[in-house]
This record gives sequence, structure tokens and C-alpha cells, in this order.
Amino acid sequence: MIAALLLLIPFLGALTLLLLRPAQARAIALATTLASLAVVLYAWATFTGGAVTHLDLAWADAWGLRLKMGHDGVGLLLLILTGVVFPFIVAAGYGQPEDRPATFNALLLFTQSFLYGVFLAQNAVLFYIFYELTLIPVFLLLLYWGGEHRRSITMRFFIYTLLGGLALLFGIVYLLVLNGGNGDLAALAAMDLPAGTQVWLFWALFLAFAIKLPIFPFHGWQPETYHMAPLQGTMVLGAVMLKMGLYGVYRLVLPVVPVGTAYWQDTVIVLSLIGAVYGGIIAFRQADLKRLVAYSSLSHVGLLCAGLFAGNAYGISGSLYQAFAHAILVLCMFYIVGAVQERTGTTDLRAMGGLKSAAPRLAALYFLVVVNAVALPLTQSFVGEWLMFAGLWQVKGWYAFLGLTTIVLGAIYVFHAYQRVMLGPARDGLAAADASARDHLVLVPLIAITLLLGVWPGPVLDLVDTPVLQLLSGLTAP
Amino acid sequence: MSDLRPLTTRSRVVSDKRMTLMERIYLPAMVAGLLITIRHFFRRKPTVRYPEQERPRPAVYRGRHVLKRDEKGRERCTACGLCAVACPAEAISMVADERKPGEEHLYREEKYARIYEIDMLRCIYCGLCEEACPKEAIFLTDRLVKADRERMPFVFGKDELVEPMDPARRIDVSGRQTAAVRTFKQNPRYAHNR
Amino acid sequence: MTLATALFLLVLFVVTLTVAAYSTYAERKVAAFLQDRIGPDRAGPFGILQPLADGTKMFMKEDFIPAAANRRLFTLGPAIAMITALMTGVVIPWGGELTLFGETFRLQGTDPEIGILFVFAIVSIGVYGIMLGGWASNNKYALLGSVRAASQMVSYELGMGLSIVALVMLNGTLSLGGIVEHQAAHGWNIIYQPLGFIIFLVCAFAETNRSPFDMPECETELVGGYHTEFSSMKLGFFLFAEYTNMFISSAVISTLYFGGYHVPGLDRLGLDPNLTTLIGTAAMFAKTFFFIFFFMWVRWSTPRFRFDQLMNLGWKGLIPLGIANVLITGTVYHLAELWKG
Amino acid sequence: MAALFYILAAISVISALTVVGARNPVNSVIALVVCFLSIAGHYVLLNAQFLAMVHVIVYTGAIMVLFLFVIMLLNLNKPGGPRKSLAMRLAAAVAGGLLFLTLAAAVRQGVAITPAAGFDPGVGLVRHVGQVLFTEFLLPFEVSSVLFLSAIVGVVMLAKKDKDEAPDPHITGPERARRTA
Repeated sequence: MIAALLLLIPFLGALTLLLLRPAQARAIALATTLASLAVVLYAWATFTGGAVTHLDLAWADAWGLRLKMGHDGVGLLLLILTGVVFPFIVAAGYGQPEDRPATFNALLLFTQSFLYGVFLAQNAVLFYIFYELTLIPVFLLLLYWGGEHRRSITMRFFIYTLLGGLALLFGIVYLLVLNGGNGDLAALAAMDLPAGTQVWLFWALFLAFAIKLPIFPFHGWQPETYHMAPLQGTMVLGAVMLKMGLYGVYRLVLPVVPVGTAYWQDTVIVLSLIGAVYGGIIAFRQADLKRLVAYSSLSHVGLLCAGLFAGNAYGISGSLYQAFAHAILVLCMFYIVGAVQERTGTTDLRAMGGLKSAAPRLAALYFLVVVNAVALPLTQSFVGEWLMFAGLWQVKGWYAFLGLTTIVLGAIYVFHAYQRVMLGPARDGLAAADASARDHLVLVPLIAITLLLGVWPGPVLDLVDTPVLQLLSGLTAP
Repeated sequence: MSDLRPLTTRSRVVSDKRMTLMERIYLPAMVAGLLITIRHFFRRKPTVRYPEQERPRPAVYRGRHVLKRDEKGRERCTACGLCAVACPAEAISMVADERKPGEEHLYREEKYARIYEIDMLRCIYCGLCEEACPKEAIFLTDRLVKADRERMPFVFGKDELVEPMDPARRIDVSGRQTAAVRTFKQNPRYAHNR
Repeated sequence: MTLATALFLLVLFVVTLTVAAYSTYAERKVAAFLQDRIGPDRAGPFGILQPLADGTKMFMKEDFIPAAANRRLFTLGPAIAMITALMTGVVIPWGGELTLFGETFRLQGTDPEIGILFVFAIVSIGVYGIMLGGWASNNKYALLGSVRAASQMVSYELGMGLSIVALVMLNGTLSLGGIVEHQAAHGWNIIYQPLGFIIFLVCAFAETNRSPFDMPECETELVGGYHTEFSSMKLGFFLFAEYTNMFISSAVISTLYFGGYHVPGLDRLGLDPNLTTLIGTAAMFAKTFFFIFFFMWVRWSTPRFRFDQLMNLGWKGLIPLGIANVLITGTVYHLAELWKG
Repeated sequence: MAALFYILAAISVISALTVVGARNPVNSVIALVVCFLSIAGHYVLLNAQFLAMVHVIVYTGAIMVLFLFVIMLLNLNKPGGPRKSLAMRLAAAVAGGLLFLTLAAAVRQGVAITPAAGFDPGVGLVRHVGQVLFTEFLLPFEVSSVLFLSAIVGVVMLAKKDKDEAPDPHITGPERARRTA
């Protein structure tokens, strides 16, 4: 029931928007996302701890495809994430395109629907279908509402993702063949593949997620795409789509090819950490606020992936916790990019300065976000990153050390950007309005979540606890 | 501006060049400075402990004044007032009086200074009074004005200025009479002064 | 606390005050000598009674408290300055062991495990005297002086701490007695820690507000700085505290870097242990007096820094140097350990 | 020792109350300094000398000096300070009350305040603290140091001026021209 509601509410909302093209497209979209948020929260309220199956229908069993939907704690966490994030994305005031708002919002809703699908799917093929489906609305968003060079950049994004997708498809099909056509994720996890197979199959499965995240050598599409995409598109990409990669690793890579994971663990962690540090350094050199945030996201994601591959309770739960924290952070960051762009008419850091005197409230909100971005205590990022460092520490001391560098780098670029935008002498002719009611409506709840989860991470960690321990017992057993 | 030359050889052009690393460390310069001062530490001190020791003063030193008497012990001053006029600090004041009969052994001329005062706090010891004096009555000497806590004692009257009668205690000012002065005074026009 | 300790502390108290008092005389003499003068020489032979005359004068002066001042804090300021200045001497080892009447004493008030930290802690409290006194005067010069003093002392404590870290790494103890003994066994620290010594020395100048870092009482800019409004013995306490601090920091420098009461080769002479101890104490005082002289020597040789130069030197010069010193010391120490196997 | 403890405890409590009660912020700060010192005394009584000294150096010597600094520079010494709004006072009262409730509940639920069994008097000494800090608690230690580092970096970045602005007024002449070019 819940699964069907989650899939259908945004889907039907999107269809309504597409067909009727009402004037109040955004309000309707917002109402739809809020409705789905209510469903998600209901699911959370009734969640008791174990894995839940909402739907189990035969579909095309011969192809290993079965309409099996449900979630465990981690799935629920990502469902909550999707539910929480989308109302804010729709409500985000800046960057709402003038032309065809109905289509635009419909695409956002489609994305949400498919994302719910990804996080609900309990069948590998179903997972794959939803995973690829999410691409389509985002692809359209980028192509029609993107900025400069949108065609070539979107094309690059598409090619990268497609390659990863093909590898993933191959991996899943291979697994299906081995498993006698049973695509059930639990069944796949129970398979005991020979070590040699696992070692190469790991990359077939992981490549798509590595690109989606993206980690170091596969990140070529990311900064440009983030920069060019419309604000909402960037938010979707950064806040949720990226977590899809993380979820994929958690769902499809770690339990299915544990030996392969162990074999490649160090490689992936090192690549991730290289990306994390490299992203941080590049971010500091950026003269463009939006690009800076894009690279900072690259840096954070590197850490997330490294934490996930630490392969212990601290690392994995920290990574998943941080996945949620990062989504909130990315939303705030991009929202502020939009807010700043709206006021100064540019995202070029060199052309900014002194916004604080004109917009002190915005500056204060921005500062709270900044504090979260550098993972200061009492923010949720602190909890997540700390857990990840503890996890990495157990693997190798200097992994944690490299990870810690990203915090310092983060402080450098984030505060640098803040100084550039808000402090210093005001630029000539800057007559900006202070934070509007909408800014408050979007940023204040997000910051409240940040602070609340920073002080009281229990609820989210509880969700993650059981499944992670279960996963770990599977990892260590063979 | 370029043809303005420095007035002394000690002037330095201020340079704003970047200091080299050695200079920026400061320590070498500091050590150099310390060495300079420590050399002075062991140097002989030129201090003169004044009341006990006195620095020899040259004969032409311009210290406190004296009102001379002539060889017969008569005051040379006729209270003409030229010294007071010449005094740039207006430190000299006097009251003239007529010589009574029977005072010829005291005053050389018919007119003399009944009161003659110099405010030693105003005096700048320039010696113009001495130059102005047509009677060679006032001279600056190598004696010093004694310190005091009050102001009034610094106004010297005749009791302090006029030299003693006793020929043995006369104050010798010949040191102030350089060769040039002496020749000048040989001029017959000034014979009345002798 | 035994009677012996109490007696020792009393003697220490008197000695500290005497040294501080005579430092004022020494300062004037040194200044004079460096400037080719002879300095005070009227009170007693060579002016030896000058400090007494100064003290008498200080006591005779009117004890004036400005109307707008905060009376309580105004009085508290000099008191804190004086108390903290006198406290530190307790942990400094002035000599080795002395055997008298069949009992053995150490010429040290107490030797806590954290001796050097104790010195630091007390010094850091010393700022309050200056800050409160300056602020309570309700005078802008005094306030500026105390603000300068506070920022200066807080800043230079970092550099000082870093130089000490390297030293402690080598000596393996925070106890001052332990540090001296380590130096007696392995050679003076100045040989191993020249850079650390320079950093410590510069910081000591700043911590004691001595020229070239005497910005807090910089006469040309701030009249008298934090003690502008003080008169009589309250002023005397401030000045006294400065000289006491100078004495104590000289003693600390000698202890930390110049072997304290250790005299190389003295043990081998086979002298009476008591005599050895006394020579050691004399050596300690000689070293201390040398550094007091050095403080004065520098004061009368160098011009005052500008305040931004002071801050630049502290934060951008000494602190990075201190960190580098810690790193170098650690690396070399580790390599030496490896070498020894 | 017990007498010393009671004296120190009395000083702590009285000075802490003065911190809250004093109308002049400077008096508050001084009372807080006294409170810190007496707490350092408690540490010494527990034979945790290292902690005591670090406490004095860091809190009394550095942090409170900065507090005092700010109060003095901003001239915040008006007794009573600005009138707080009703909402502010209400919020403060609620927050304080909640804290009090929590503490009271904790005490009621039997936080046993008894001397720990087998108390090792050497636990607070430098050698032991150092050993534990660099073995058992290495990660938290390093993480907190990195946090401090990032805080420092953050402050530096915030306070740093743009390079292209306002050349140093002390530099004039050709050097200035060379630098601005």
C-alpha cells in the first residue's frame, strides 16, 4: 500500500501537471510532494525495525523481473530523504524557469516517483529499471532548462551514465543467469560466488555507481553538469541522485560480491580519498560560487564512498548518516547560491562582496549552513563525518588522516567563499533585499533539521543500525 | 627637485626596498646593536661629579658678572645705562645717583649707580653688556651662579656684583681681554677709560 | 609543610624582593653605563642605598585614586600583579641538596610534576593585574595599555609554550628539578635547543613587557600605559612586579636552558656536598643575574617595536618557528633513537 | 585535606553564584576567574595536576582574558546591561528550568556520588595522561585537533582581506608602484 502510494502520488501529480498545465503548477507540485512526504513519515512511524515487503507480485518472472517492493531501515532512510528533500526543491524560489513551469515541475515529480522506485525495489531488474528511468526526466531537465553549452554537457553526462548503466546491466544479467533467473536482491545476496568471479564482477556492478556518485577518475561529467544545470536540477542531482549510487553500493555491491569488495577495498578507498582531497583543492581555486559548491560536493562524496567501503559498522552507518546530512547540506548550499545569484546577478566570486550589510539575515542563515559544511560539532555533518573517520581509522590510520584533511580543506574553501560573498566592502550599486519569507521557509527548517540531528542523531542511526549489522555479519561470514 | 643636494653628508635616502631574509630576521642587527652598547659599557665615563669636581673653565668663559673697581678701588660704573639698553634679556636695571663730597674714594665719576641689579635667571650670558660698557666697569667672569631654591636670591645686587675692595681679592678679568681687545683699547680716543 | 620549607620560603621571599629592588638600581646603573654615564651615586657609596630612597619616596607619596575609577579593582590590580609575580619562585630549583643538622633539604620550595606548567599558569594569571588595573583607572591610555598588555601576553604565551614543548620532549619531564637533573646528565639544553632558546627568550621579553616589547607602558604613545593613573605604592607594586617578573624569568631561562644550579665538572672535584650545593646556588644566581643584565642591556640598545610588528613577529614569526622547532626536534630525536637501535 | 576541599567548594559555589548575580559584567568575569581557579584547586586535590594547570592556562589565562578584553573594549560595563525582551527572558527561564529539571532527575535517579572504587592516584599525572591520550584516545584527540585546525582556518579565511584591495600605506614610492602594477 505504502509502496503504491509513494510511486503513484508523484507520478499522478506529474501526469496531472502535464495534461492540464494548470497555472498554479508549482503549488500543485508542492502539495503532491508534501503528500508523499506525509506517506513517508507514516511509513517511518509504523516502521518497527525489520525489513518490510509492501508488494510482491509476479510480473515477468522468466526474465527475473518480479514486482517486489519493500524496504529495510536503510531503504527507509533514503525514502525519507527523498520525501523530505523534494518539497524544498520544488519550493526553492530561485531558478524556477519562466517557460513551461508545468512541464518542469512534472519532470521533478517524475524523478521523485522513480527515485522512490529505486529505493523500494527489492528485485535487481526492477532496481535497474527504476535506476535508468530516473535518468530520463533529469536528462530532459538539463537539456531544456540548462545553461550554456547544455547540449554538449548533457551529452557527456548521458554517455558517462550510459556506459555505467551498460556495465551494471551486464552484471545484473550475469547474476541472473548464475542464480537461475531469480532476481530477488535477498537471493542475490545469499549467493556464494567464487572469489575469481567476484573480483571482476565487482567492477561491472560498481562502475555505474562510481560514475553516479561520482568518485575520482569517473567524475568528469559532474562539475560542468552541476554548473550548467538549472538550480532544481542541480539539487536533484546533488541531493538525491548521488545517494542512489551510494544506495546501489550498499544494496547490490557489498552483499553480493563481498570477496570482490574486500579485494578492491583499498583501491576504492584510495580513489575516493584522492577525489575528496582533489575536490577540496580544486574547490578552493574556483572563482565561481556554483562550481565551488559542485567541487565541494565532489569532495564530500569521496568521503562518503570511502566511509562506505571501510566495511565496518562505523564507516557504513556513518556514510549512510552522512548521505542524509549531505542531502540537506547540498540543498542549503545550492539554495544559497541561487539566493546570492538572484541578488548580485552573478555567481562569480570576484564580482561579489559585502552582501552582509544589505542582507544580514541571509548572511546569518548562510553562516549556519557554512558551519554545517565544515562539520563543526552540533551539526549533523559532524556526526556523520566523525563516524566515517572512526570507520576509516579502523581500516588504516592514514585513511582517516586523509579524510580529516578534507575537513580542513572544506574550512578553507567554504569560509573563503563566505568571506568573498558576504564580508568585505560592499560592491557598488548593490541594493539587495534581505532574506524573504520564502528564504526563511526553506532554509530555517533545513537548518533546524541540521542542528536537531547534530544534537540528537539517534532516530536516524537507529534506522541504519540493524541492517548494517546484518550486512556486516554477511560480509564477515564467508 | 633633483638639484637639491643633501645639506650634510650624514643624511640617508630612505629606502623602501624589501628587506632581505637576513634583515628580516632582525637578530644580526640586534646583535650588532648590543655589541655597540656593550662597548660603551666599558668606556671611561666623561661624567664630572660637579660640586666636588669642577671642569676647568677657559678664561673667556662667560659666567656671572662682576662690577670692576679701578686701581684705586673706586667703582668704575657711572650708571650710564648702556648695558641695560644693550641687554637682550632686559635683565639689568639700575638707579643712578650723584656722588656726594667725600665719596671720591668710592666712585670714580660724579655719577654712580646707587642700585645695580642683574636678574641671573633672565640673563643669557651673552656678554653684550660687557661690550656696551664705555667704562670697562662690567665683565663676565668664569665664576658660576650658585644654585638656590628661591627666585629672589637670583636677583644680584651690588653686594654680590661689585668686586671686593681688598686688592688681593680683586677678580682678574684680564683673561677676557684678548690681544685684539687690548690693542683696540690703546686707541687714544679711549684714554679716559684708563 | 615543614618548618624548614617555611623558612626556605621566607628566605626566598626576602631574596626575591631584594633582588627585585636592586634590579631597579641595576637598571639605572646599566642604563647609565651603556650611555656613558655613571648613574645614581649619591645615596650611599656608589648610590647603593638608592632603592631604599626610591621605596621611601614611593611610600611617602599621596595614594591617589581617581574619582571615576572603580576603587575595588583599582586596588586589586597591583595586588594581583605583585602576588603572581612572587608566586612563581616556589617551583624553581635554586640549588641542590643541603644537609644541615642531620637533615637534608632541597633548595626548592616544591617540585611538582608539572613545574613548568605551573610557571605558565601563574604568568597567564598575571595579565589580570595589568588588565584590571588599567581598566579600572577609567583612562583611555590606561585602557589601551592594558589591552595591549593582554593581547601581547596571550599571543606570546603560544610561542613560549611551543618552545617549551620541544624542550620537554627532549627532557622527558615537566618538573623543573627533573629538567635540571637531565641537563646535568646530558649537557645543557642550550646545546640541543638553540632555536627554542631564542624563541623562549624573545617571548620572555614580551611576557615581562620589557623593551623592545614594552608597548603596554609605552611612554611616547600612552603616557604610562596601564599605570598612568597609579601613584604611591600602588605604582610601586606595578614596577616591582615588573622587576620581580624579570628576575623570575631570568631564573627560568637559566633553569631551562643553562643547567640551573649545575656547574660542569664540579662533581668531579670531590668537594663537600654542602659546598657543592652552595657553589651551585651561586652559579644559579650568577646565571640569573646575567640574564637580568641581558634584559637591561637589550632594553637600552634597541628601539621599541610598533604594535603591528609585535603581533606579526609573534604570530607569523615565532609560532611557525616554534612549530618547526618541535617538528625538527621530534624528527631528530626519533632518528637518534633509531640510530641507537 | 577535607577542610581544604570544603573551603574550595565554598569558594566555587559562592563565586559561581556571583557570576550569575553580579550586575557589572567585569565583576562577573572576575568571579568566574576565581571559580575556575578554585576548580583547578579541586583538580589538584584529586592529584590531577596536569589538568589543573591546563585548566588555569587555557580557561583562566586565555579564554577569560579574551572575555575581559571584549567587555573592556566594547565598554559593556554598564550595570545590568541592556534590557532583554520578554521573549528572551522567557526563553532563558525555560532553558534554565529544563537544565535544572534534567540535573534534578539525574540526581534523583541515583547518580551515585561515591568515591570510585580502586581510585588510582596516578591517573591524573602527566605521564599517564600522555600515554592514554596517544594510545587509547588517539582518534578523538586527533579529530578534535583537526576540528580546532579547521576552526582556525575558518577564522583566518573570514578575516583575510582580498589581495587586490588597499595596498599597505607604509609602502610608498617605486616599490608601491611595482607592487600595485
